[in-house]
Amino acid sequence: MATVEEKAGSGDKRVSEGTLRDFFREMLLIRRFEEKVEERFRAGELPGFLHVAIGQEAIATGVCAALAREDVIASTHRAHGHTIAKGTHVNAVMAELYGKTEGCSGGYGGSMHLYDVEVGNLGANAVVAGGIPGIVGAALAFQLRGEKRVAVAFFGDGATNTGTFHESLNLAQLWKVPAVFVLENNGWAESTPNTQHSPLPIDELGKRAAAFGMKLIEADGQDVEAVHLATLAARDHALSGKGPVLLHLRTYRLTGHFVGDPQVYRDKDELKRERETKDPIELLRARLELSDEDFEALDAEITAEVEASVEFAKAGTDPAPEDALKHVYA
Amino acid sequence: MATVEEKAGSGDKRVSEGTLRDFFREMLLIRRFEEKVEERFRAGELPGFLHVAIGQEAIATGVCAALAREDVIASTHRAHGHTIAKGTHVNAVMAELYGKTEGCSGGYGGSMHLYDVEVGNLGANAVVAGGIPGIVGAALAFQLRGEKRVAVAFFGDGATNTGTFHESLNLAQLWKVPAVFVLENNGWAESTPNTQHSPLPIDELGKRAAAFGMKLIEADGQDVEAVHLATLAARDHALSGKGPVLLHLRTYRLTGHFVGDPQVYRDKDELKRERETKDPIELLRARLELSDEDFEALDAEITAEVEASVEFAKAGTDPAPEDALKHVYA
Amino acid sequence: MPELTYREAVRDALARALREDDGVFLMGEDIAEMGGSMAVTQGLLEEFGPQRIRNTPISEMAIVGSGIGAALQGMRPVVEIMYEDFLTLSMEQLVNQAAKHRTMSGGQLKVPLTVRTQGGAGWSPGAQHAQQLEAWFVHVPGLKVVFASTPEDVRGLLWSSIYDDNPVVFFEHRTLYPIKGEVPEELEPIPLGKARVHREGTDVTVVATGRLVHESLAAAEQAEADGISVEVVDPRTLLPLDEETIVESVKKTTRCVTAHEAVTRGGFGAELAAVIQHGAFDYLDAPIERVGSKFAPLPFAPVMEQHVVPHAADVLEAIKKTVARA
Amino acid sequence: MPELTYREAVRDALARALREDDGVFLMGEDIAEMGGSMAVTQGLLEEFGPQRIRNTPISEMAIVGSGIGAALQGMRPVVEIMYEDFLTLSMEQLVNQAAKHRTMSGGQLKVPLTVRTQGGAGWSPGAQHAQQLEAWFVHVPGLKVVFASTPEDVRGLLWSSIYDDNPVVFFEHRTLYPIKGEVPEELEPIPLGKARVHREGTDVTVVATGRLVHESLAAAEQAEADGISVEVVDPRTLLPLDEETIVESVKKTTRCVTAHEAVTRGGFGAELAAVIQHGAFDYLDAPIERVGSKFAPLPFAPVMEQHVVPHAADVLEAIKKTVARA
Ligand SMILES: Cc1ncc(C[n+]2csc(CCOP(=O)(O)OP(=O)(O)O)c2C)c(N)n1
Ligand SMILES: Cc1ncc(C[n+]2csc(CCOP(=O)(O)OP(=O)(O)O)c2C)c(N)n1
Ligand SMILES: [Mg+2]
Ligand SMILES: [Mg+2]
Repeated sequence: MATVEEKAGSGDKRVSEGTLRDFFREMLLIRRFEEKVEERFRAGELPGFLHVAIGQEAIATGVCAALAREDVIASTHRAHGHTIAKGTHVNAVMAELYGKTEGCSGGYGGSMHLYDVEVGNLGANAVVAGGIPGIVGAALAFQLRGEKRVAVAFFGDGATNTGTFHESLNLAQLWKVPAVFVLENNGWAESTPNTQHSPLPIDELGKRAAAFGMKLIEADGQDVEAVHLATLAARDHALSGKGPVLLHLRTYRLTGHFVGDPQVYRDKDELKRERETKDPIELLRARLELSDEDFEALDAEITAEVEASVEFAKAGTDPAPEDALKHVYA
Repeated sequence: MATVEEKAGSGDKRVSEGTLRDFFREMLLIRRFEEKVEERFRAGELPGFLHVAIGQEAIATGVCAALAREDVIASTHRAHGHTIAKGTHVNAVMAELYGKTEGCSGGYGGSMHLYDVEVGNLGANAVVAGGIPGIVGAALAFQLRGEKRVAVAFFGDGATNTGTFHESLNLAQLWKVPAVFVLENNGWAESTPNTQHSPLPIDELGKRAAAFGMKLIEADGQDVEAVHLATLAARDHALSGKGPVLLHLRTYRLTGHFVGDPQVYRDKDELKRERETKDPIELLRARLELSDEDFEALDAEITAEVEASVEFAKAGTDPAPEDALKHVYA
Repeated sequence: MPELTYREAVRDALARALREDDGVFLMGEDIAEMGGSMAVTQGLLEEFGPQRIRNTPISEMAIVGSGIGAALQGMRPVVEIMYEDFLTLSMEQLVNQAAKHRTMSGGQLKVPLTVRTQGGAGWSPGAQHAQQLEAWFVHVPGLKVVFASTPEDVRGLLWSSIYDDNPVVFFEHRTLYPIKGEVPEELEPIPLGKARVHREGTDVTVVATGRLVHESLAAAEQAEADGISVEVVDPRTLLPLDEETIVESVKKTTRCVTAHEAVTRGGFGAELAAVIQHGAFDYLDAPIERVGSKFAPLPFAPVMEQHVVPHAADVLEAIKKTVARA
Repeated sequence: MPELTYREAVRDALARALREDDGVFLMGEDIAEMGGSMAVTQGLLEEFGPQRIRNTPISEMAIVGSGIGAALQGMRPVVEIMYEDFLTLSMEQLVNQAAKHRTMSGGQLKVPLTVRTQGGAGWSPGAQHAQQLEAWFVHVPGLKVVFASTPEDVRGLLWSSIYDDNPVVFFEHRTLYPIKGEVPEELEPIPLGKARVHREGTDVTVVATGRLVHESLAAAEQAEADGISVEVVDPRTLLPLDEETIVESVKKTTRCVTAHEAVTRGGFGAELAAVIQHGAFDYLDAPIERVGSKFAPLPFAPVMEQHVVPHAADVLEAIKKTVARA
């Protein structure tokens, strides 16, 4: 877990500059990784169905850095960032997208089913909200065994309209299991704006916690420090036995829903404004006052890392066709 | 619809004494009907699975009296009261419980599937919360066609834990359809007390409306006048175009979950206290200051009506075995 | 005769029904501005407006359930479940409510609801976006089940489904959307419950659905080259099933292969085999061969995916196997 | 050998597993103080306490889903869905999550979850409390499916299901709870995937599951009186299926009837028929007859209910029909 300092003279905490620099590096790594994914998809190299989380990197990084390795996560269709932030090497993620046995799911999962149990990633889910109930059960297992671990579910604003979400949060709160429910509220469910999918004003989606009497913590999802501190608080709360937390983070999807989405449904000016003012990487770069020189050096390093992951993936092993039948049963 | 008077000098409304007497009659009819059902079940005459709503009569009567005939309802496994109050003759209900073609569902439904489309009863449901989404759709049809009708779903506290409930209320509020969601909160889901099924304190279950920004109206479910006025307000709100209403009514289940339930899980003293202090019929009788004479005359009349329904049912027609296959398709 | 893609044919049926009948409206995720995740409903929002082309929240239970409620009030809703994998979330409403209201009410109610959905492999979607689950619904009295394989069929059958007074689960196959075919100028409704003989033949009958109709036709061409004459029948409506056409065909050819993309075990091919062995017992010269997906959740990597799902080559192999039987 | 009811046998397997293994725990609606709606879990709360015998809210998705999550962490949860009709609400978690985690993760995960449920007609419950839906799950690679018909089997199979490292959907039949049968003193695990030959015979094989095992045994007795020798086989595990035992039996008897309470159309009997006609084609002297519920949602009135569901008389009639074939 990252270093957190008490702010002198107050109960508030802040993240050390060194840690913020680490965060910056990881966020940029995720960004460059996903840009590469877009590029390789357009080049026709990547099979399947891909969703990038460009604009939402502060959440992946801020949340996962607040978790212990033993803590577990369940991710969504927009999974690359969470997976990298939870500790899977970009090589293994890229190899998965190329369908190679070296991939983090052995080539069986693909972009929407990134798993890495070793580092606590219980898998991404292509069914909206599909992973949330499992997180309640994982947290219950921790509680029953007296383990000091939390289980964390990521999901979007669109997911909060599902029955699965509702049943899961209700059960989690009822049993006070050590879970954190991370709502990545980017205001869109595919092409459907929040005004067409949730009767609550977009910034009030946190009110859904009230239906269960659940602790709500909110933070600016574009500010990695805020995300990180909020997650630490949420984790503490969940571990204290007081019950789970709904962690509501407002964020922005700065690209299409899926790679290749022409976004006909979206106001182009607004998107442009958002790209200019809400990019979490730009915001952090400004705050860290990174020199262009420093930035470019870092960026070059990261770009090379991402390039290397593509090389790694391409050099990977294709599964044998009949391997398809290998893991049906344990 | 029943007569409602403005209370002189205030915006408050009250129900006229004459109407309250009508309510009393209907509540007593439902009570005697259900007592008879219990008796006939124990005598081995009634097949299937029966749930009575003894203690909850003020809701059936108070709500349904506030509805127009064109308004529609969906009921639950605890359906006799709703069905009678919405306008189905006790003969047709009793005949249904006996599995006769004269029954309100032609003998196809039984206690948990009482239908009477003529009077706006779209059916009782043996799946908890199963009827709620249909009510959203019915209300949507009214809205699309510009009809001044409301659609009403009954359900219990236990049902508020289902995903079906959550998705339905969300959609209803999003589209502001003219629906009223009547939460009959008796504090139990079968043998499971609310403390074991909902993290919210029992009296705060109305907070679930907050998850959707839905209008909440609350009333004492044992007070038929309060229920009735609350329903009128809810109906007005729903028809005004401002959106649906969650109508939260606290009530008491003064018997077992199902007919024959020994209630091993329930504190006997508490039940006794509830029976003594929360019986909506006793409460209304006291308020109306009915003389013993008047009460007994009425009771005798009602008892005869219920007896007659048993005679009617027993004299009814058994379906032919092969009628089973008659209504699979329209 | 105009040529339409399968996608356009679906859209054409929807648009015509929307035009003709105020009671028809559409609900589903992303069907409005975006025109649906498969671009099927593109343009409909512009023509029919947001009251009738309704984007929904991600709420598959409520989508189907509210469709049921509107249908009970005499509307003819057509709801879309984006991928049939998500039908898993609406099973309760489909199976316990839509299919049963009519019987449970003793015939008082009818549920003229159409649930459109699509699925199918062939594009590396992984295990949760490509299932073929039509067999489940064939087991549910009160539902009707349609699975169309050509532009002409999909248009005529969708029309009939919308105007059917019963709940219809209407399956489309993702990889068929771009295929083209001639359709009559005027939409001709195709009655539910009538199979289509795509190709006549004398040696073996292939009963195929969805994408496998096309694979089977390709296999039939190849078999022809080897001197095997193949009849290809598409039931199109899986429930009610046109047993007569299918059984008569097998009586004539004396051999049979069933073919669908769904997993073989417990699939619709099992029902077909059970019906055919019963109805054509004295005629059968070989066991009925079933072609379907191999027994595994669909893996992501294309080589594994292709290994799991059936192709023309698998149908051809099955054809040859039946014919090889003495 | 002690005698237990089917109900007691289920309870015994649960209690022993709970005693032996801290990782085993139970979740479900009303399973604690009330002991379950079928009284199966009575007494377990007292012995094992509320941490391990957990009442849940009415949340079938979350019940199954949280069971999956606990199983992924190495627990062995046994969850109860009160009526299998309500499995319709947990299909997404069962089919898309439990069945697929292992493949999707490339073998990293296992899901040792048992989902117990029950159903069945015979007590006028109406259309939403008596379905038999086991066939759906047979179509889902990654799940195992068990349907036990005797006290001995239900105990031994439940034990094996709990200790299986895969998700098992475990069906019980409501009307079987009171039946009695001898069971070994010590619980003997019964391996999943092994059929049981209940009765040997030479003229016809009845492959039956659940309640219909008993109806078939009764029919066999009656047939015996008419000089027909009937073999009765119960697959017990529907997935994976013991094809060998079943096919060998039919090869011997040359005739076959399948029997279950579920609706015939699209039921498990279809899969059996498909497998048997394939495996025993050259041996079959008559078409395979399928016995199952008639094609209708279950009506309430007892006379209609009894008309829909199959009984010994229906099995007997099918037996006679197969035997009458030249
Ligand atoms: C149950 C289900 N319904 C529909 C879909 C199709 N779908 C995939 S992502 C998505 C939108 C999700 O929105 P949100 O939860 O806000 O996540 P975001 O995409 O914004 O990250 C939809 C509708 C799905 N995958 N699962
Ligand atoms: C989906 C579903 N799960 C479980 C049941 C079994 N069941 C029938 S009634 C009931 C309790 C319902 O509680 P509540 O909604 O509060 O209604 P009440 O019985 O108190 O009127 C349960 C669990 C069911 N019928 N449907
Ligand atoms: Mg979103
Ligand atoms: Mg209740």
